[in-house]
Amino acid sequence: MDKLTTLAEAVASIPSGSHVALPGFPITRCAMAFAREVIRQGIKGLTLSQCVGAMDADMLVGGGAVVRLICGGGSLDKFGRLNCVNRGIEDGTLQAEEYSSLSVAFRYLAGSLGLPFMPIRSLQGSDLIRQIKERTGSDVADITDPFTGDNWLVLKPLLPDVSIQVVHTADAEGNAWIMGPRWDNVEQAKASKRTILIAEHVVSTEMIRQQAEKTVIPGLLVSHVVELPFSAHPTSCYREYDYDAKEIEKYVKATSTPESFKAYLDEYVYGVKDHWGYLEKVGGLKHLNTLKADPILGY
Amino acid sequence: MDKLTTLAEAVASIPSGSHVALPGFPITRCAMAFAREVIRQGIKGLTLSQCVGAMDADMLVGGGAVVRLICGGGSLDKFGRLNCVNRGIEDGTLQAEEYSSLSVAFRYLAGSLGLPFMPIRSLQGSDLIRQIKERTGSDVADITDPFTGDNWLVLKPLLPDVSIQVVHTADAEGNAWIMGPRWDNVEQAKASKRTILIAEHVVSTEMIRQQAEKTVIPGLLVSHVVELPFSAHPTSCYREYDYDAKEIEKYVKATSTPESFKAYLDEYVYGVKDHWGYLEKVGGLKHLNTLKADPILGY
Amino acid sequence: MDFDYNPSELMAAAGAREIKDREVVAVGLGLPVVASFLAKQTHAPNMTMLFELGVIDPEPVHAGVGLADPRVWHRAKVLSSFVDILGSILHKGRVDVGFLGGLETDQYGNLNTTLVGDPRGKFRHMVGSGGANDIASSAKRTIIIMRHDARKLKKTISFVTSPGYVTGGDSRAKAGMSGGPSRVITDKAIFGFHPETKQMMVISIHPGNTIEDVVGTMGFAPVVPKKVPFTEPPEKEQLRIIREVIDPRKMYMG
Amino acid sequence: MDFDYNPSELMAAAGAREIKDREVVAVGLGLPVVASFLAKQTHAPNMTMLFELGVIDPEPVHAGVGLADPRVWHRAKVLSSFVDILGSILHKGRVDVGFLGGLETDQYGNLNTTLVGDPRGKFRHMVGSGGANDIASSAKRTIIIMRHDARKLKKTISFVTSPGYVTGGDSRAKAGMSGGPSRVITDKAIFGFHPETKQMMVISIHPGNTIEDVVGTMGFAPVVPKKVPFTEPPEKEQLRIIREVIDPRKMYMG
Repeated sequence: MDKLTTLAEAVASIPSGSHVALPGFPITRCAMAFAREVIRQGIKGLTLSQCVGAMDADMLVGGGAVVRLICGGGSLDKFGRLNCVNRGIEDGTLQAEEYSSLSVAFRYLAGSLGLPFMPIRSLQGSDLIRQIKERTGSDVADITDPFTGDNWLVLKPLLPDVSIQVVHTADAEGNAWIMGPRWDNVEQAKASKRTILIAEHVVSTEMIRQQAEKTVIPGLLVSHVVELPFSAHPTSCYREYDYDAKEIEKYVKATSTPESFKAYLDEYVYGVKDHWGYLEKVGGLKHLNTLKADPILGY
Repeated sequence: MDKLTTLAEAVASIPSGSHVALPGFPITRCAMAFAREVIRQGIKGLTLSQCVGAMDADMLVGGGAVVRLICGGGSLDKFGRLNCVNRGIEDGTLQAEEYSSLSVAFRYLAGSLGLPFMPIRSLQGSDLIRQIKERTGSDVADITDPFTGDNWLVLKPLLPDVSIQVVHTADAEGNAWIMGPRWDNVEQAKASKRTILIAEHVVSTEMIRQQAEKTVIPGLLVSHVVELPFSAHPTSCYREYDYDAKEIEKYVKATSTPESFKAYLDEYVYGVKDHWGYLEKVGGLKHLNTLKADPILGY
Repeated sequence: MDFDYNPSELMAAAGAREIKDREVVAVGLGLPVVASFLAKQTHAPNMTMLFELGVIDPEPVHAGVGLADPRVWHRAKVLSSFVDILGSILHKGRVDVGFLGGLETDQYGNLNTTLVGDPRGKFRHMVGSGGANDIASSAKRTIIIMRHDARKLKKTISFVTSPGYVTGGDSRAKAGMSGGPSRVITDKAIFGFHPETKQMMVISIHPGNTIEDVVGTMGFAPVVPKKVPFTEPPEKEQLRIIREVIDPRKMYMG
Repeated sequence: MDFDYNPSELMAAAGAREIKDREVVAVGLGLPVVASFLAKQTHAPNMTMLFELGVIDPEPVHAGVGLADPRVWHRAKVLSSFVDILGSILHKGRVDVGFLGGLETDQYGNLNTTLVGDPRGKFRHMVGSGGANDIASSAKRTIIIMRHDARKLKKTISFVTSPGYVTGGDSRAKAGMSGGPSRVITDKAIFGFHPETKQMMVISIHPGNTIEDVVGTMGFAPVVPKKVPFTEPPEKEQLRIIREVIDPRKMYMG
C-alpha cells in the first residue's frame, strides 16, 4: 500500500491538540523539518513526548505549538539548554511533566505492548515523583507485588496519537530501517496510534525483503511516508550527515529571548515556503555537502 | 575478554538441577549438539523453558536429563509430535507447566527487564490457566489495575540460570548476531543469569563493530562462546543449512517407544565421542554439503 | 484444469473470503496459511500476514512443513520476535483476524489443541497452544478452520486451549476479553455465532450437503436459521492459485 | 610532556581508579566519560561501557559534544535502545557502577540536575534527569563527580533529581532501592559515606589542599576521620592518555 506523500500533507493530518511523540535525541535525528512545517501550518495545543527533550521539541515549544511536554529532561548537549522549553517551564506557559529516560521509555513500552501499567524502580525517593504526583495525579500509582508483597511504583502507558520518525530507509508501505542507536524510537512507534515516517531514502520493498532483520518499524504502523533529505538539519543523521554546529549555535543564540527567536522563526520558518526553501536558505547543496558523513566514521 | 571454549567445557559449567532456557523453535536453530553433550555428560534434573517446545527439549527429556518443562506447547511441525515430552506428560515423569507462546515470552521479558511481574490478557477463560494455578500456584496471580480498576492476570518473571543460544555469528566476547526471526532468544538471554553461545562463526570484534546494529545479544551477558558448525543438525539454521528431513524422520520414528529411543541414543549420542563424531556418523562433510543453504532462499 | 474442488480447497477459499483488504491477520498452522496466502494473492493485496515467531508478509516460493520452516519466512518484510508480533501487534490490539485450526471445538468456539482421547480411553497430549491461546484472547475476531466430525465438534471438549465465548453470553467479556470467534469453517458448512447466546449457528452449507448431513455429524445442536444458503464454491482463479502457486506439491491440501 | 596536572585531570584519574576490570559501567555526560575511557584504556580493558541511548563499548577517535554526538558512538559493539541499556541491563540489575555528574549534592549524595537558583532569587530550569535518576536508582553503586563549592555541596539542594541515600540511615532501602553512592569526587577531595548514617565522609584530600580548604567550602559538615590521606595524583600514563588520546582538543577538560 503506497503511503508516499508530501511533508505538508502528512503534517496536515495532525489535528491541533494531538499528542505527538517526537524522535530526536538532543541534537541528533530530530524532526526539524517536521517542526518547521507544524509551525508554518499553525497547528496548536500539542502534547509532546520523548525520553530526552531535544531540539525538535524546543523549536515546537518556541513556535507556540505546544501546551504540554512529557519527557525526562533534555538539552542541546554542549551547545546549550533547551531555552524555549526551560522558559516555558519557568514562566508557567508550558505544562512540563518531567520523568527520567527509563520511566518515559517504560511508559512507551507499556503502550507498545498493550499493558495496563508498568512497574519501575526509578523515581522513588526523588523530587521527580513528588512533582509528578502533584501535577498529574493519575499517571503513576503504588501497587503491591502479589508474589513478594513488596511495594512498587507503576506507570501508566503512554499512547500518543501519532509518532514522528526520522529514519534512514523506508519503503512506500512504511517498513523502516534506522542506523545507529534507536533510543526510544521503536517503542514510540509501537505505542502510538499511527506513525508518520520522514525518510532520507525511500527504497523498493524488494530492498527491504533482502535484509528484513533490519526492519524496526513494520509498515502496518505507518500512515504516511515522506521522502525528505536533510530533514533533521541542523541536527545530525548518523551515517548520512553531521550536525551543523554553526546553525545550532545560531539557534541557541536566537532562543535566548522570545524576541530574537521570533526573528529566527521569521527568517527560517515563515520566511521560506517549505523544506527545500529552508535548505537553500542555510546554504543549499554546496553547504550541505560539507556535512556529508564519512562512511566509516558515520559523521 | 576471550570466552572461547569447547562445547564439553561449556556444558560442564551447568550443574544438575539448573534451569536452562533452550533456543530452538520446533525444527529450527535447536541446541542439538548441546542436548547430545548434556546427555553424554549425564547432567540430570534440569528445568527447561522455551516459548514453543522444540526438538532440543524433546531430546533432553528423552535422554533423561529433565524433570520440569515450562513452555507453550510444541511439536516437530509436520514431522510429528514431541514424543518424548508427550510421553513424559502422559506417564507423569515430566512436570510440564504449559502456557502459551506470548505468556512464556512475557515471563522472559519481565525477567529481562527486572520487572517484578507482567500483566497479560492471554490464558483467561482457558484450561491452561486452571492447570497452571493447580500445578504451580505461585507463578500467576490476579491484580487490580490501579488506573482503571480492571482485573488483570499477572505472570511471575522467568529467571533461568543459563540460556543456550545457537547463533550465526559472534565474537570471542560473546557479542552475537542472529539471522532470520529470533522468536524468544533475545529475551531469554537477557532474562538469564548468563548465556552460553554456540556460534556457527566466530569473528573478530572488528567485524561486530562494523554493523553494531545487528548485535542482539551483548557480550556482557555471555559466559562461554563455542564455535561449532552444524550444531543445530538435524534442525535448520537459516541462511546456513536446511533441516535434514531424513534424520528428523529417523528421530521421530526412534522416539515412538522408550526402547527404540534408547537405541537411537546409543548410536548417535553415546556411540560418538563428540559433535565431530556425530557429524561423521550422519554422513560427514559430503552429506552436510547437500544441506547448505542457498544464499537467496536461506535454506 | 479440473474445476472440481475438494473440501480443503473450498475451506481455504471460504476462509480467504472472510479476510478484508488492509486487515492485519495472525495466522496459525495448516489450512489457515493457505487461506491467508490466497486472500493476499486475490482480493486482499494490502493485508498484513503475521507469523508468531517474528515473520511479517513473507512470499514463499516453496511450501513449508510448518512455521519453523525457513521456506515460510522467505522474502518477509520484517524478521523479529514473539514479543514484536504477539506483544506489540497482537496484545496491543492491532490484529483484526486470528486464523486458527483446532482438534476439537465446542458450541461456544472454545478450541482444544492440547489433549485428545485415544481408543483405549486415555488422553494423548498433542501440540498445546503455541500462539493460538494468545491469538484467541486478543484478536478482534478469530476464524476457525477444522474438520467436520462429531468427535471434533463436541458438547464438551477435553481441554480448552484457546478461549472462544467461554460459557456463552457475556462470559468472554467478563473474563476480560473482547473479540471472539466470528466463523467456524468445516468441510460441510460455515458457522457464525448467535449474537446473544454466542452459540454456534449455521451460516451456509457447502454444496452437496444437506442440513441433516451438517447437524447430524455434530456433538451439539447448532442454531439453525430458517433459511440457510449454500456456500459459494471456490472460484476458478482461487483454485488455480491454490494448486499452482501456493501448494503445488499438495503439502497443505493433501 | 608537562607532568603538572589540573584539577579536572586529577578528578578523571581518581574516577578511573574506582572502576574495577570486568565491571559494567553506565556513564553520564562530561567528566564521567573521560574517567571511564581512561579506566578502559589502562587497568580495566574488560569493563563494559554503557551510554543510555543504546551504545555499548564505543571507541571514539574524536571527542564529542555529548551523548547525542555520533563521535561518541563510533566503533560501538552494540547499537540499540533505552529499553535495552536502561531496561535489560540497568533495571535488570547488571550495572556495577553508575558514573554521574551533578549541579548540586547534599550530604546524603542526593543529586540535582534540574533547578538552580539565579542571582535574582529565581529558579532556572536545567537539564533534568535523562538517565541519571534511573542510574542512581538501579546501579549497584554510583560515583559522583562535581565541582567543590559551597553553592554546590549544600545542606538542602533545590531539587532531588537522582536519589542518593535520601534522608540517610536506611531510608534508601525503605524506598525500594539497594546500592547508592560510593564516592563523590570533587576538585578538592574524595568522599565516601558513613556506613550507618550515610553522611558524606572525607576519604582523601587532593594534594595542595588542607582539610580546612575542603570543609570550609562546603554547605554542610562532612564526617572527618582522624587521619585523612592525600589523594594519589594522576600517573604519567593517565595524563598522557587523557591529553593525547581521549581529549586532545580539550573539549571535556577545558
